Amino acid sequence: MKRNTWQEYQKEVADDNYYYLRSCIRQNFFPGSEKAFVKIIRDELGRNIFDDPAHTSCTGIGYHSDIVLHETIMTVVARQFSLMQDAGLENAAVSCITSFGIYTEVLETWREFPEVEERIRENLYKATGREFYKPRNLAHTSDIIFHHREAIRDRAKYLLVNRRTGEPLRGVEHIGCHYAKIFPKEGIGGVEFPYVLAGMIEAWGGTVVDYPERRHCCGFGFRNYLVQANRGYSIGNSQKKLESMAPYKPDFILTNCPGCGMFLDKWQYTIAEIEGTTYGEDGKGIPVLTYEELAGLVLGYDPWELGLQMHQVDVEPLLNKMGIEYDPAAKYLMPNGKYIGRPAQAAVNMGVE
Amino acid sequence: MNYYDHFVIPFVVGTAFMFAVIVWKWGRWLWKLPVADKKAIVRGVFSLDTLRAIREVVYESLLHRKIFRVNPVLGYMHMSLAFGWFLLIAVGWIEASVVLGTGTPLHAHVFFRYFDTAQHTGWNPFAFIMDLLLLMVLSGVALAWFKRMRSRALGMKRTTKHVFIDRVALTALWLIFPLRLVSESFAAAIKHNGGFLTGGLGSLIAATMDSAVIETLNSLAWWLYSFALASFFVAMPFSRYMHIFTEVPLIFLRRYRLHSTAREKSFDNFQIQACSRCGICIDPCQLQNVLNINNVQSVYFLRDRRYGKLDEKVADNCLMCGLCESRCPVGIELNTLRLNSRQKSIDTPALTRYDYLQGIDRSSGNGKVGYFAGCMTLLTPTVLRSMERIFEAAGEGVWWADRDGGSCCGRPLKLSGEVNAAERIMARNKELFAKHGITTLVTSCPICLKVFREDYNLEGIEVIHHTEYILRLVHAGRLSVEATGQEFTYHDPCELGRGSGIYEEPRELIRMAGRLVEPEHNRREALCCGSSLANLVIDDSQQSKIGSAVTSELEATGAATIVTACPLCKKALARDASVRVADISQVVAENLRVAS
Amino acid sequence: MPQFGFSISQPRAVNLDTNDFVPAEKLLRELPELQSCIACGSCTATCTAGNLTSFNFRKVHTLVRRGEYREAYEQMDKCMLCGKCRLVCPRGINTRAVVMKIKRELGDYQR
Amino acid sequence: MGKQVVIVGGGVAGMQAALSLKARGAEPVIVERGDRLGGKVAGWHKLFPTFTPVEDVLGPMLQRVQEAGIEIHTGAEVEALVDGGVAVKGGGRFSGDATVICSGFDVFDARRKEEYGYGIYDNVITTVDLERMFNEGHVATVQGTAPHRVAFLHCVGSRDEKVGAHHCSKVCCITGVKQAIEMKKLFPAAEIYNFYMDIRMFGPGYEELYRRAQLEYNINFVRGRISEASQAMGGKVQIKAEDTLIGRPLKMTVDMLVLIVGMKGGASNASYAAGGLVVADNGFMQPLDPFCGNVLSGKEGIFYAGAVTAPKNIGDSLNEGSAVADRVAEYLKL
Repeated sequence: MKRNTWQEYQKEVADDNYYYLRSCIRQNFFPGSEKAFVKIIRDELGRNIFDDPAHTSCTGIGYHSDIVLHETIMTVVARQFSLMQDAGLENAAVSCITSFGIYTEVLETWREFPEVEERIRENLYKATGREFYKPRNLAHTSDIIFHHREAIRDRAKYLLVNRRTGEPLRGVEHIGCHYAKIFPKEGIGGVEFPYVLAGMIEAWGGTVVDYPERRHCCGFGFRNYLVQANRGYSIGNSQKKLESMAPYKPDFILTNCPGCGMFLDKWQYTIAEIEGTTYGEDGKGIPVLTYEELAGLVLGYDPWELGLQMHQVDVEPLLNKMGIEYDPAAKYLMPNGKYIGRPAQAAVNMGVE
Repeated sequence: MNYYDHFVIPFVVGTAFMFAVIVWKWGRWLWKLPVADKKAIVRGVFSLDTLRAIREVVYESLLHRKIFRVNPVLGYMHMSLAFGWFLLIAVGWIEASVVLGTGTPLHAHVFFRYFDTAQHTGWNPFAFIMDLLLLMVLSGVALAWFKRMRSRALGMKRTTKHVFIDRVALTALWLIFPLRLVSESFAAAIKHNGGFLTGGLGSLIAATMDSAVIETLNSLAWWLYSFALASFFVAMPFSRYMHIFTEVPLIFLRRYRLHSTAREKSFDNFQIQACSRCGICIDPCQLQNVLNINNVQSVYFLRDRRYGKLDEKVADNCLMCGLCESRCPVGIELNTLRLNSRQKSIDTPALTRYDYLQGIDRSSGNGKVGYFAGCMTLLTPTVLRSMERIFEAAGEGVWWADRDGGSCCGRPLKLSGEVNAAERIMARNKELFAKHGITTLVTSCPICLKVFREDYNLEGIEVIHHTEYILRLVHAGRLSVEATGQEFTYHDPCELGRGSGIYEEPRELIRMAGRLVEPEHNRREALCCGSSLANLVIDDSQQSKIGSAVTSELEATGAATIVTACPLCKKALARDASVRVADISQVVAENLRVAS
Repeated sequence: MPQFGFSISQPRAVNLDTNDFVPAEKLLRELPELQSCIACGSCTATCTAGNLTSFNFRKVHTLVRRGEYREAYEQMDKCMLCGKCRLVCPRGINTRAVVMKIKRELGDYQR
Repeated sequence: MGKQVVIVGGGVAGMQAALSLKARGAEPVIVERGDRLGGKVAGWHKLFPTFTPVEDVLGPMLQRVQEAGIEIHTGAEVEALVDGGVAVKGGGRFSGDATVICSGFDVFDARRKEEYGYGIYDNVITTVDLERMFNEGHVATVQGTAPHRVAFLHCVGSRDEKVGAHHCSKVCCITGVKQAIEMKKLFPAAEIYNFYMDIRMFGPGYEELYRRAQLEYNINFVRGRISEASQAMGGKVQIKAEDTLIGRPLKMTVDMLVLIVGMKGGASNASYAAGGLVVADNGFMQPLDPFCGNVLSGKEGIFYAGAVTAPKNIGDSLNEGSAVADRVAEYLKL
């Protein structure tokens, strides 16, 4: 990738004092990621972050599936801001790309139509007796990791470098559509040349592969996945991306959106089952990671504590390349030692122990 | 006496081979004829048609009357060769029978002068006649040589480019008669049995040569003559000379009403192999004389088709204007053969093809007279408007089949070789006509007219072109045309004129409206406008070139208006015309006399 | 194979990297004027068949030129070869020959 | 000594204005910001629609300017309009009895259409770059190979609300056709695709050249704007568009993507506006009216000629160079 990425789209990211807004689905798809985020911010970087048990779903999936009204979701968002106000914080750190898109959209709506904001304030007050202020800084948690990428590198135990050859590992990145496609100025690097994940990969010693369908949607598309009959379209989009990236032989896929990570991972299994195609080395899949998982690996966290065993495509080839020491026998054990069972063998992870 | 000498072997073998091949070919073709054709033959054999056929064989195969009409020199050349040779055989057979008696083998007749046993003293009338005939044939051969070298002198701009087997046969044919002259002269030198020609040459030989030398050369000459005959006979069934014999059964079969159709059948072979490749079809072809395309004319088309080398670029590159067909001395159905050669290669429509026409009826109005404008007429609204005025003036109730867009008639598809597909469209149109109960179907498009008449089998519905219809209205007093001082010239559309035989109706109408000046080529000789749907190959500029050549000829008449009776011709001529181009219906509609 | 209840949708995009241009190029070699089409739509507007059913000659021959033959194969059968389109084409394209060639090259007919 | 006329810009319009004024007895002074006369045309290789080498047009013109003894100041960028003349950067003034502004246009900065990746991806170039390559006599991809597939994209920076350009740059269509033909001549085996929204062939011989591009050079014209480009392997560029004539999206990989960049109002127009002249909505200078006042600014003593008022081709600019001399002569009572 060329060095001269657009400088136009830069973004201010708060350095400390975050109010954490978790993602509904990430906690299921990648259960170790959000835990790792809090750990990195709080323990590694010594920053203040408030993980509020009182906040709720942003209802974004319901909104994009036409079952939650605009008015409703704006009120829900207002309540989250009210909780942030209670915590005395001003910097919203949003874990989910859908939520991030929702928050930016709501704030933009209020900016353009102050009377709507007034109405929402009224709604919230009538419903809960709450008031709120708007965040001073709104960032996606990948923005925050990007912001601290050099600090993480300073603490790195492993780098994105092939231990055997010394070559940088090749990463392809995939940015969630709602990160910057709705409001390009809200994303680092904008929509055409996103740099938020690329910056992490480069900072941590890897190299970013620019492949033709880099900007293409993963295919989640809410209703395209949620309605079973439409899933062929969803998987078709993932396949288009996988086919486009495969010739570059990437060592891993890095995502910042819960849906994208999920689908680029799980659809690899489905495609292999339906038509026998796999896209990684040796007939296996391409490992898919969240940025927290990647940061966690760089910082030397245990892969199973990061939840990497929950991925459909096995991550061991990547761990081996990075030279990460791990206990293969512990992969399917809970921290208390209880066996959680292992999935049936599938084409995308055949032969990995 | 067995009248045998070794030199007769080539002749005997060649003759036997030739007749075997011809019998086998004809037999196979006849055997493969459809049942209906076979029945027609059986019905025809014992009718007057057989006598008519015999007369035609004499007129055409021997005397070449048609070629005489087209070109007397060419006619004489063909007649001297065909009829002369026939008489040589016939008179020679009589002479041999008289001298040698009956029951002698064939070769004894053919080589009679060699086997002649009579003692000759004084003037021999047979020898005189035979020499006269030989001289006549030789004059034909000389003309043929001359034609090869200088065709223009015989009124042909171009002659046919022949294939190898034709050249072999031709060479043999050219050698036969000079060799016969030489052989018979040598025989006459020995036996003194020649006439004024061979006898004279014989005396000269006898006077100048040693008798032993004469004996040797005599033998050699007869061997060569026999070889020449044999070569010709062996090559003949595979060369253009197959036409000599094939034309005969063709004449009979045609008299028995056998015709080629849009689909190939074995009768086509009689037509194809009856082509003598005389090349008369080359000169009139507009593709040749305007566009300089030299390999697609009927003679080449038939040749390529006969030898199984027909390229679709040749088959598809024909205007099917019918000009060559009208000139063909053998009367071969050239358009039909062209058409069915296209059908063979491409016509397998899907079973659901054109199902979309089902139930579509955009017709309007009511009446016993149906009017089918045709696709092209929809692009010439003046014709449509004129017909409206004419119908109105005549007080005719009309059912408008396609004024608001209708189906195609199917002929363009047929012309493109998709006969089966065309029939699917025709069936839908027939349903429509039947549904609306019309008794007369008028069309403005000669292309539609032809297909309605020839392929639709519209029982109870009379199909006429608007020229015929308008004239009828005039004759019935329902319409009258005001005379003007204008001058008109008329372009005969191919499909209307040569295609449907309608020449006089439009002329009669024009004369009512003004003065008619005929262009150089008219009626059966009329030129094609170039936009014919039958040609799938030539491009736009080529079409326009042909069109402007025709337009120039029409403009040369000095007439103020070029009249035609086909929307396609109208558009083609108007492209390049500096005078007005109008349809016949326009001329009538504009000059309707108000009923008093 | 597990039953997923759906299959992988194929992209609708015309892929000029993978399409086979051999038949299209042959067509254009024989009828080069087709390249001068300016997509005015006259052919389609005047089309006898197109006024009776959904048939768009302009679109079909454009598809063929892009190497998309399957749709063309199905579509060209609707044409009646009446030749009106040829009369209205401002670029003088021998449209009937285009129809015939597309059908022949695309295997509509058994040769 | 005749009356002095300051001519801002030494492109074809400026030179023609100077020549015509000189012939009428005025003393024109050309103030040119670049280091040579000739303007944008000087960077071109061959001219549409005749493929005439630029030297054949500019050469004789420069010679005539020289022979006429016209005063020329290069490297002088006008900073402001002042009473009776212009002030240039770094100090200095040129005064005259009239001023003719012929400062032309700016080429659209293709980087602003970031979805095409100009300046980011290999082998995404502009028409200006391609002309430079033609001039250098070496057209090749960044990898040094001969292109097998080239796509031209019309209307980059023209007719595009997203970059604030509602106007048509007029000459790009024919430029795209000209360059496509030149590429085909250089690389006969290459496939050339031109992606267009409308083909606007306004000049004599233009439509004919378009037709030749189709018929003789087998250039493929696809109606549809490229929506995005991305880098593919080996320096190729993957492009996506809709073929609007078949109503289907289309994608392909090309060795070279040429962006046919449009014209926009010159950056110096702002300083004219500061001097009391009117800049039109499209960023070009607003002449008094598009008819008889097409070379008048509306302000006494200040005139326009050439592409400073709207996208124009060379012929139009030359005509205005002559026309403006008429109006200046009238004004100065020459």
